[in-house]
Amino acid sequence: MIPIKLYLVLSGVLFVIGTSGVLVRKNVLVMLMSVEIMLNAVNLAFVSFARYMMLPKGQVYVFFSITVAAAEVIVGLAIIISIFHKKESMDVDDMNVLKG
Amino acid sequence: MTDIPILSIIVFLPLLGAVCVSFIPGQNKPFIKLVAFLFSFITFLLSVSLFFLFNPSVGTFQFMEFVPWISSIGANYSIGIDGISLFLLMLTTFLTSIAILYSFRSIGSKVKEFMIFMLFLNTTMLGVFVSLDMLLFYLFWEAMLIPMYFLIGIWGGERRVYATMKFFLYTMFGSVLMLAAILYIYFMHQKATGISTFDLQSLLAYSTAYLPFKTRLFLFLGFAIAFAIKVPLFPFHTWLPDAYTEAPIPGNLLLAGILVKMGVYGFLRFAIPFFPEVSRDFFYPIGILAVIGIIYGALIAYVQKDMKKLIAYSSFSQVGFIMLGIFSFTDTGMTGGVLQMINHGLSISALFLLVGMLYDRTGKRGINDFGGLSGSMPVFSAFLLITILSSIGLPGLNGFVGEFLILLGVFKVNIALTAIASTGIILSAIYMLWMFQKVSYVTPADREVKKLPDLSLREILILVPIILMMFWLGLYPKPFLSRIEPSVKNLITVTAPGHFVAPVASQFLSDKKIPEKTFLKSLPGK
Amino acid sequence: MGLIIFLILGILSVFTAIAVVVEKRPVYSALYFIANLVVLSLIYLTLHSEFLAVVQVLIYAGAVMVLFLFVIMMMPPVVENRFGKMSFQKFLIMPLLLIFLFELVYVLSCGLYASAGKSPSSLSFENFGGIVSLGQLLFKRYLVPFEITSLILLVAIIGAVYLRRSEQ
Amino acid sequence: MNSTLLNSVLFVVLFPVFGSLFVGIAGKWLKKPLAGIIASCSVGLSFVISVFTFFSLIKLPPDLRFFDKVFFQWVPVGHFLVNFGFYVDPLSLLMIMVVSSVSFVIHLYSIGYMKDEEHFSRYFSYLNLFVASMLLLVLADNFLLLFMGWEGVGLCSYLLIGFWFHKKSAADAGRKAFIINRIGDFGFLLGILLIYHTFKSLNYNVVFSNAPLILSHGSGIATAITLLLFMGAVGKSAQLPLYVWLPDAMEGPTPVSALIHAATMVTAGVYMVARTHVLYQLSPVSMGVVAFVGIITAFYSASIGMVQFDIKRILAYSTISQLGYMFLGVGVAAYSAGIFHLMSHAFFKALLFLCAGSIMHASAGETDLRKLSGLRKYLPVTFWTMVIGALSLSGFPGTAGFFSKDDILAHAYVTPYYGKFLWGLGIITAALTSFYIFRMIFIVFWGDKQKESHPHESPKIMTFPLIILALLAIIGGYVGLPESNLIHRFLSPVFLGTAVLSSNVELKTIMVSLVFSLGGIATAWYFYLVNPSLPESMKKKAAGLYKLLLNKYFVDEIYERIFVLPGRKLSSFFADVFDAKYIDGAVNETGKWIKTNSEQWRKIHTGYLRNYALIILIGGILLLGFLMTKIH
Repeated sequence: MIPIKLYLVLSGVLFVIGTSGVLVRKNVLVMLMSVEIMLNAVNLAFVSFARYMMLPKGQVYVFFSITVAAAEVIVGLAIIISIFHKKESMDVDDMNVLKG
Repeated sequence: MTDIPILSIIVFLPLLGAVCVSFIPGQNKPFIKLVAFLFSFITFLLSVSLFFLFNPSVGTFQFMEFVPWISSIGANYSIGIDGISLFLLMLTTFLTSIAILYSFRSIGSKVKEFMIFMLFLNTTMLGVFVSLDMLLFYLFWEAMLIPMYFLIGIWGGERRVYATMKFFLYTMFGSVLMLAAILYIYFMHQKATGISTFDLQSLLAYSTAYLPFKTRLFLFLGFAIAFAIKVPLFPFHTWLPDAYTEAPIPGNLLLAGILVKMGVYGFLRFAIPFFPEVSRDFFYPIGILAVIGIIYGALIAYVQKDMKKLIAYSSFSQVGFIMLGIFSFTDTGMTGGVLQMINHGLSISALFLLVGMLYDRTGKRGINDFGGLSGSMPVFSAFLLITILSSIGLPGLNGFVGEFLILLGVFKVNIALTAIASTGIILSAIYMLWMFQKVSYVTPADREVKKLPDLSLREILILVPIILMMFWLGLYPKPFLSRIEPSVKNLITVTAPGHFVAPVASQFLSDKKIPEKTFLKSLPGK
Repeated sequence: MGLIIFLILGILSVFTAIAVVVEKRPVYSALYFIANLVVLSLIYLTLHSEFLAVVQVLIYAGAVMVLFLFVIMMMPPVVENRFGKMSFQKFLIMPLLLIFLFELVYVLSCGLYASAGKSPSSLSFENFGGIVSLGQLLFKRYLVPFEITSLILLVAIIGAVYLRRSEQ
Repeated sequence: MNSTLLNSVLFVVLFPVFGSLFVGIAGKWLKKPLAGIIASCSVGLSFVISVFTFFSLIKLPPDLRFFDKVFFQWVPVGHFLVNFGFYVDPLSLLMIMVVSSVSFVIHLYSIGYMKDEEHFSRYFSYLNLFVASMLLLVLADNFLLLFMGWEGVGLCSYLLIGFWFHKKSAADAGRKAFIINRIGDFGFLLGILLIYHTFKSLNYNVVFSNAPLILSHGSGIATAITLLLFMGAVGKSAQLPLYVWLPDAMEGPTPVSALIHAATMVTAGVYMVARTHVLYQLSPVSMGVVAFVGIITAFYSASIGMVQFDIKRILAYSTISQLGYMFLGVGVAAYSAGIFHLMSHAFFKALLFLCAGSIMHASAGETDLRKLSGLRKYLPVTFWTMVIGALSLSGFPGTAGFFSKDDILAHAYVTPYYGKFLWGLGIITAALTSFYIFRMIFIVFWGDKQKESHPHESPKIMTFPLIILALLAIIGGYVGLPESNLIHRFLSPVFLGTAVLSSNVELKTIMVSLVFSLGGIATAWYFYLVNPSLPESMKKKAAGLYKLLLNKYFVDEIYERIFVLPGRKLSSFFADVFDAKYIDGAVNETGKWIKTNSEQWRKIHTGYLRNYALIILIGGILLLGFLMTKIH
């Protein structure tokens, strides 16, 4: 049996990679993808806990989180496309209309 | 408890009125005015009936009503009045009906909303004077600000937004401190006794017996600052001139006539009974602030150009007297203070009405805009003179009786303070007569003041009841004094040093099952 | 034996993730992301949750990423320099990320969950991750959330449609 | 004394009150003279009742002539109780008779005098209100009611002085009078508080009966009480420090000056001191203060009176000086003498004022001596009555003034220590008095007539009261003849324990004072009739002194600079600087401070997505860091 620590460390690493993606990249799509990576990292942790706590409930939650992620992507992409049409650029720094 | 809940009827009738008015279509102005006036007048008649039903020999609360409201946190709808709040109640209903009667002509725009706010304000003010439950009191205390905010904000003068904002935030700041104090006591009481209640009596019994002195000092400050802002005492008074000058006359009537009394009533009902020793030690600081207020207010009033500002500062100076009387902790002093609250309410509202009538005619409020009015408006100047004399405390009118009792009460405690305070009677004479001369007597040489029409029958009808009350209170104050005095004596005995308040839970709690382990059991000599 | 497989898959997933972030052209980063998903589903298999592995591949990779590719295809190929005109952030990010990584690893690795693995579970070993147990759970205890998720999807679709329509 | 009579005493006050209310309200619709007639009748009725009470009181033995009738409880607060009640005794009876008689006569006079006045009825309503409050003041049975009458009288004097309100000087004079009275009342009020503090009651009987028991002779409290009360008297009766309002009060109509500022109101101070003589007996210090203030005021105002030109101002200063005499009398424990002088002064000073009124009436309101002369032939009745008044004022034998003034001077002479000095100053003042009054008489009535003026005698309604007063000014004296001294015996039950003078001492002082007053008349005669140029040369020689006296020792200007200007500066400082800047400023400042701060915080939201992401990361790091600390 592989100790759970490894799985968690792996999800931690994936999570950090996802965060770096969000921070570093300027292209909105890639940012969205890195958010998805972070999401998967968390799902991984969920499943590993479910497995080691022997609670199938964990998997149900992952199932729900995936559907929610899907919904999120749909809306995200729709927004991105509409912004793109207005701004003609995918650069996230141009989208600072909501300045304080 | 009388069977018919008369107090609740009085308190909530104006609210009912406000609801009825809201149903009347806006453009039907005369009908709105009639309905509004009817409701306020009926409330006044009820409060007068209360005056006769009131049994003067008893000092404690009468006409009490009790309905569990939010029993989970122990907040009950318990109301009742004693000698002190009886007359403030009557003053509120009296001034509101007069304010509404006066506003028939002077408030042109948005009459419907105006009437709704006035009636709503009436209910909240009555609520403050009757509630015996801390939460209920706080609720009405805050609710009262809202209509007043709109009254000044919408129908006020030029700088009304600034004035009403300042007034609202200033009072809110104070009442937040009070809320903190109330909650602190509530939780301490809950921790000690296990019963969670907002009832005045039980919190009172607990706080006097069990809170250590230092916390009581801070709690007292919490209450005191909230009420001092409302009164206003010396350093907290800067909202007063702005709020008074910018408010519409009916708003002024209630603002000066009643809202100011709430600060003093708050001291009498909450700050003093809750912390008797602390409030007695506070005689000197508050007394000195009050005396400063008297002299300072009078001096500033002397150089004011705008009549409303002059009246505002004179009211600030008069209120200094009331506070002095209240904090003298002597029988005559306190009774004088309570009586002076009524007198001040009458004379200030009469002054504002008169200024309002001038404002209706000329649209101007400056003192130098008028002159030689007693030539063209003899009736007006006669009324103005009587009101001025009442406010500077001429014997035979109501101001003097209150002032004399206050000075008498304070004389027992501290002679120097009385001497300085009584210079107030000279200063008030100076600025009031100066204003009267500028307005009524001397015609300015430079320009001819056009002949202004004298008071119409309606205006006379408004002023006559107030003037009659002034004479009645001045010549035969016995019925009023005999009702105020027992409750004041009761208050003094309760707060006398060394008087151990037998922690009897208020009689309403006793019928409920009190859990075994209560602090009542653990009290010595229970 | 299982450990080796896990290590391989782990390294694979980390590399694909880094590739996603580093890759200049969005299309390639999307493809790398799909690869990452597939590796993850394999990892799920090692954790005996077969249903999830399939769902992951089927829905996530299949549906979501396809959508992504559609969008990326629509966009004109813009090659953006990765680090662009980042203001003061550039210097801050690296150290912060490292600190974050260290903290995450530290917290996850120490024994918050010491009791894991010991709690007796009613379900027998073999049908833990399978369809049967998951199905029972989904349609008995978590029926309401299940229905709600479908609702969420519906809302998302309507939102997307509305956004695009108001565009014209 | 049957109870109906006692109740009727209430009507002494109530009649003028009803009169004033009726005339005030119904004034507009009453024809011209009707209002005056109603007002005069109401005062006449109260005079009738007071005379009626007087006769029924006389029938009783001297020590039974005290009645305290309580009508209702005025201010009951716990054990503090003040009743609305009247105290009838010889002193108050004498006072109400003097007050009601003099005011009745003046009411008749003013019907004629004010005939062409626009606010005719308002004038009479104020006058009636004045008489009512004066009678209330005199009849009150406790200090609070006395204070009510006291301030009521002050109010009416304010209203009547400022009757011609469109004149700025009149309105200012009225306000000045009220405020200075108010300053006096401030002391009076403190006195009342101190009285209640020591005696636990304000009722005369209670206070006077146990005053000697509680307060020891010459005790601090007694002196404090009496001095505070005296401060009120000084304010009301225009004695030295607070006298400035009386000369300006001449702005009001002349009958008003006659009634208020000669006969009744200003004497309230003397009455109050006489009424509280028990307290004054207890503190010789305040007795000395009263006497000294009295005599110095007398001398001071007589000196100013000598050089004034306005006839009403001269009479005003003469009133102040005569009041000084009364206070001297009361100060040297010659209470009945003081009250006697008060009575005689009321008669002859009212007479003088009314004559001045008819002179003004005849010469179109002219009051300046320099523009009046040779009216003897044209105003015979006024001339003769005025001469009688002048004689009585300067204490010419046979007139009322002679007996009352000498009675006081005799008592002053007798008092130990400072008696001689008081008497000496009194004699000199008597000389000055006769000088200035006859200076006025000779200038106004002798010499040739002014060219353009065409004086005519005043109508019957005005001359008839002059004649009555002239008779009273003479007969009034015989009440106080040294031998029979009816007035002293009548008042003696009130002022127990005051010594009666041996007649020979009185004879001696009478001779000396007679010489001085005749000397005054002779000098006036010589100055203004024999060679008119003499006064001019005197003026040049003693120019400095003359200027000083002419400008009333610059007292008004000094008061202005000491009190009024700094007061105004202080209040404007408070209003504009202190209140607006510091307190109001503090409140606004906190408002602004919050606003500027929130301005800074707003900048955090840069709008860049990645900044926000970074902040979230930082938050995450902090959270995890906190979690790590927990794990150990």
